[in-house]
Amino acid sequence: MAPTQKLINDGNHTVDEMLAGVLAAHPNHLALAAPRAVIAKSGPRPGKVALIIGGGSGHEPTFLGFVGKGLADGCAVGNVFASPPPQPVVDAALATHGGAGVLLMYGNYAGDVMNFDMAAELLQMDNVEARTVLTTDDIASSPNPAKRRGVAGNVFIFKAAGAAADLMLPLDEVERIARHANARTYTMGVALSACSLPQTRRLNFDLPAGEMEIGMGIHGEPGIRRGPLKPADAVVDEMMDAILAEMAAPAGASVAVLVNSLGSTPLMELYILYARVAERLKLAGLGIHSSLVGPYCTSMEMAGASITVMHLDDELAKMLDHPCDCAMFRVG
Amino acid sequence: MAPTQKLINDGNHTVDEMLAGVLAAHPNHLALAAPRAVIAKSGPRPGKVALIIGGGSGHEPTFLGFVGKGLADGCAVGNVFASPPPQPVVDAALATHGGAGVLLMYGNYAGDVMNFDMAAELLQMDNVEARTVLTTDDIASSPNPAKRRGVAGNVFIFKAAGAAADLMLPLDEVERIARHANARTYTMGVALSACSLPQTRRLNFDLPAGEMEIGMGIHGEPGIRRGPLKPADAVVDEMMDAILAEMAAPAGASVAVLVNSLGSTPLMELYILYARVAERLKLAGLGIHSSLVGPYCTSMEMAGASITVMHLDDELAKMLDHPCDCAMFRVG
Amino acid sequence: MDFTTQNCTDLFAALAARMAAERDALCALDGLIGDADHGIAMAQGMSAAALAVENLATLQDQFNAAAKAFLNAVGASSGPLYATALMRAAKAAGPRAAMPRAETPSLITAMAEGIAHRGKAAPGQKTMIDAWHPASEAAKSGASWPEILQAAQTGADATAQMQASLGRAATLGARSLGHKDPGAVSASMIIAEFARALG
Amino acid sequence: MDFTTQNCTDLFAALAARMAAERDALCALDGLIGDADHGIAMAQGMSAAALAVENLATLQDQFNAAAKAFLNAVGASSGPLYATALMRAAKAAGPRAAMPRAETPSLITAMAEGIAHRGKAAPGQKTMIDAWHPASEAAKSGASWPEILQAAQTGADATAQMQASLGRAATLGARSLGHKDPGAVSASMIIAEFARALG
Ligand SMILES: Nc1ncnc2c1ncn2[C@@H]1O[C@H](COP(=O)(O)OP(=O)(O)O)[C@@H](O)[C@H]1O
Ligand SMILES: Nc1ncnc2c1ncn2[C@@H]1O[C@H](COP(=O)(O)OP(=O)(O)O)[C@@H](O)[C@H]1O
Ligand SMILES: [Mg+2]
Ligand SMILES: [Mg+2]
Ligand SMILES: [Mg+2]
Ligand SMILES: [Mg+2]
Repeated sequence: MAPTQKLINDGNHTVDEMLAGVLAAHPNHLALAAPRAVIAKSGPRPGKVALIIGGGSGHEPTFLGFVGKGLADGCAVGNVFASPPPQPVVDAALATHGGAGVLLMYGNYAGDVMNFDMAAELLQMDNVEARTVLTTDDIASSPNPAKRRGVAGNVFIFKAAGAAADLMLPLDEVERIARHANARTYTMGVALSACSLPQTRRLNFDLPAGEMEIGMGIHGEPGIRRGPLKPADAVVDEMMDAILAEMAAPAGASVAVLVNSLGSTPLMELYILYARVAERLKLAGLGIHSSLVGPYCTSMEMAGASITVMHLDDELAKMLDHPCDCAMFRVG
Repeated sequence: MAPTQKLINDGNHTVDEMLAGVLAAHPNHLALAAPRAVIAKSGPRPGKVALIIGGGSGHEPTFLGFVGKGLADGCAVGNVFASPPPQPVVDAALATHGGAGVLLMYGNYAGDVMNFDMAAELLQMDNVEARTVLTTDDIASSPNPAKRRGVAGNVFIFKAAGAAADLMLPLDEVERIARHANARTYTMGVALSACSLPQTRRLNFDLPAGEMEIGMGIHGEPGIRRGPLKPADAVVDEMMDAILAEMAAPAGASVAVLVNSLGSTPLMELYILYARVAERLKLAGLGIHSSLVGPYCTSMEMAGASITVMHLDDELAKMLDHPCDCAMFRVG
Repeated sequence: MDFTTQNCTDLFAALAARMAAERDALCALDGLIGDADHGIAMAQGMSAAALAVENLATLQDQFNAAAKAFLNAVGASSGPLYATALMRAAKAAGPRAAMPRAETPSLITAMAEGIAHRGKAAPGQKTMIDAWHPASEAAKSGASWPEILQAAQTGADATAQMQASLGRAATLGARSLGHKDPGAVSASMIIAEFARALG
Repeated sequence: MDFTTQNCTDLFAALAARMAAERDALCALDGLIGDADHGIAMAQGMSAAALAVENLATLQDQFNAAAKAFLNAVGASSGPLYATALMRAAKAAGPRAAMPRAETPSLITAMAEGIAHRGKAAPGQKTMIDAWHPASEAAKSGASWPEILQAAQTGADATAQMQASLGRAATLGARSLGHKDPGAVSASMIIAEFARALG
């Protein structure tokens, strides 16, 4: 099989070269506290809980694009599809914390759990209070909410926690809001193609034409099942059926929506999906408070999309509307 | 050949379904003045020159994503890769003009020229003064600047014109600034894969693995030549050599940069390209005033990227920095 | 036997069917030197035109309605070019419910002139003009429909040897050699349907 | 003949070479039920470890340096698991420049315990524990290096029949059946290098 086509130099250096580009392109937003530890130029300040996010690379703009005033104070940057080790987490936290504790947030994957737990232990040893909130929004990944993966819903969940921290709420409150946001965020995705790691440039799975993976994660892990590629409305309906059932929001409730590209699915398709998502929400009697449509949490060049719905209350709506100014994401 | 994988319903209705999704997702920014004529909810006002942009679909967020206060007042939405007919151009102009004339801006393609010229004639018949500025930033498309295609540089060129109009400058001035912006904007692109039209779902050209098209447009037209896929830095160097030679800016000059994905090339690769672009600009003694990195002007799911450099002066820098608030693009 | 509004309706139905059948082949041709959408534009345009010409009283109204419908359905390059062509055909046909068959080659001449007017292309630039222009010349010289068609087809075939200097393919330079122009190919198909209906 | 710091340096060089050679195969395995990066993690980790162990005075320092280097180069799941494993091996080896060969199977037991401690996986969940645990049991019972390796390989092979309940593959449910766990396969390769170096 021919190597996949990528605009890279050396597959082993893509993350560091990307990071160099990110820092060069966003000098007003981002700085490097230590290798692989990106921090916000404005945002971190005395008395504020520091929000540190992180995870593997290859999901851009997740995670490092969400560093900035009003959202994350720092980000630990892992290898492609690999949790960062503890050190950059610790470095980002020490460089940004304001004496009010640190909240570590990341998607629920075995590797991330182990590395961030080690980071939290190291921070405690440095007398910095560190708490952890895992995101678990991928409803396809397990019937048990606690075992679910964190995927595109991260955007909303991190956003809510970042707003809480920016409002100078204490660590208990920031943690509570983060958990609350996570509990109310529901994502499901489908993949129409595989992606490939820069080191191997091999498609990470075979997907015959005319088929799709349903319940796809964001690392090219196979989904829960494979099925024929259906029309967009039918795909949305399958995802929305699952999301609405899990969410069980009463008519009249208000939601935030994210229709996310896994990489190479273009805006044209995302908006076709969005049109049906909006119809389904209307049919369910739910109001759309705000929407995001675009590539927010990707798997490099994978084709596919995910739908995230966050069931809002006044508090969460306020957190989503709170301004943020990040390298790759802005609100307000 | 198996049909390409797309999340669509009916290939013949993708544009209208996309448009329904766009309007549903951006109710605060966009409205429909007439079929395929999208207008800004805020922005158009008495005494202001109306800026109407447009072109084929499949380049999202270009064009309709750039409608909003501070940028375009309206947009005519064509079929995939096809200029809109005159009617939606006329409809968008009539719905938004403030009595100070209309500037029509679009990329220089045979079809767009014919359709927009017909629209301008119809507007003149309605006693609305209509001028036209074509974008011609694709330096690979012809040695003769007037014959060049308009590609990703549109973002900067439309932005400058939109700012001039938002500053309530008269039509003469808005037109002058638009021409000036176009004359100072230089783009070159490469493609690493073909794309496919939703109606046919067939790749529009064959590109063997290990090769790339150099001087690629944004419609899957073949580039100026085909060559081996090279490392990212070498690809950037070839593009930057051409751009810097065309631009001939003196050391100390200031530029704006856009590293654009043609569709499925992810941010990771764009930032790797950006890192080298920044190095090359530094070597040339040029200062980076501002940068955009992301999918700004796409060819649906095509893999590849383009680099745009705009040679700034104080006026153009001011126009780029002027705030705008569009459905899919914000500044300030 | 005159060319009637019913014949005209049938002609556009045949044009729509032909373009639908050739859609993917024309897109493939356009993919080689252009943006792979020419078949879609022609199929959409002719299908809209076929709907528009139904139940109108004169040939002029029919061709004008076809022009407008084609343009609004398509845009692109083909839209203004064929809209202008069809408006010229409307003028040539005039406000009558039928026209003598012997006069119908003038429709080709009118259409060719409309395309040349709108597109400002000269023969040899590798566009649809390279099919329309020889067909028009043949029509003007009193040639039969089979001869007109032959001229169009020869012209379309000859585009393979031309280097494009207009339209999307112009950027390609010498790379456009060896491939026929999709617009010229579809033009010869359209003229073939005219020949079948009017000859 | 004792296992010396020089032997240890050679062992890590062999581990790095083996993981580099198996990188793409391990990635392909991981692609079937995971995220296709396991070979990259192991190759990067062992290559960093091999650099780190050079010119250190004691086996303990070497294993500790290897642990830290592996972790920082890799992260992922493999990073904390192998870092913890190697730190336990460091403790077992102790602050000495050499250890008797007969004692070396205790390294496997220590590493397996480290992995179990860090990952909290039990045998049967389709993880690297399914190779490390039987190898460790064999080591504890006084088995020879070939027997330890045999236990690891049998364990790794058996993961093909297991349904994952931990790690990325857990989501797959029954779809994980029929594929070996990449971490168990790389574990048996690592134990093979230990067996070759220490046996
Ligand atoms: N100026 C022109 N005059 C005549 N024909 C033209 C001109 N420009 C383009 N064409 C024709 O249009 C065809 C392409 O049509 P189409 O694919 O529908 O539009 P687009 O180029 O906008 O994608 C070309 O093959 C060529 O024959
Ligand atoms: N909790 C755990 N305990 C033991 N081994 C684990 C655990 N979680 C994952 N693994 C092992 O890690 C391997 C995957 O490693 P790797 O691909 O490097 O990391 P990641 O899963 O982060 O991509 C799995 O094949 C499995 O053997
Ligand atoms: Mg991984
Ligand atoms: Mg076109
Ligand atoms: Mg075309
Ligand atoms: Mg893995």
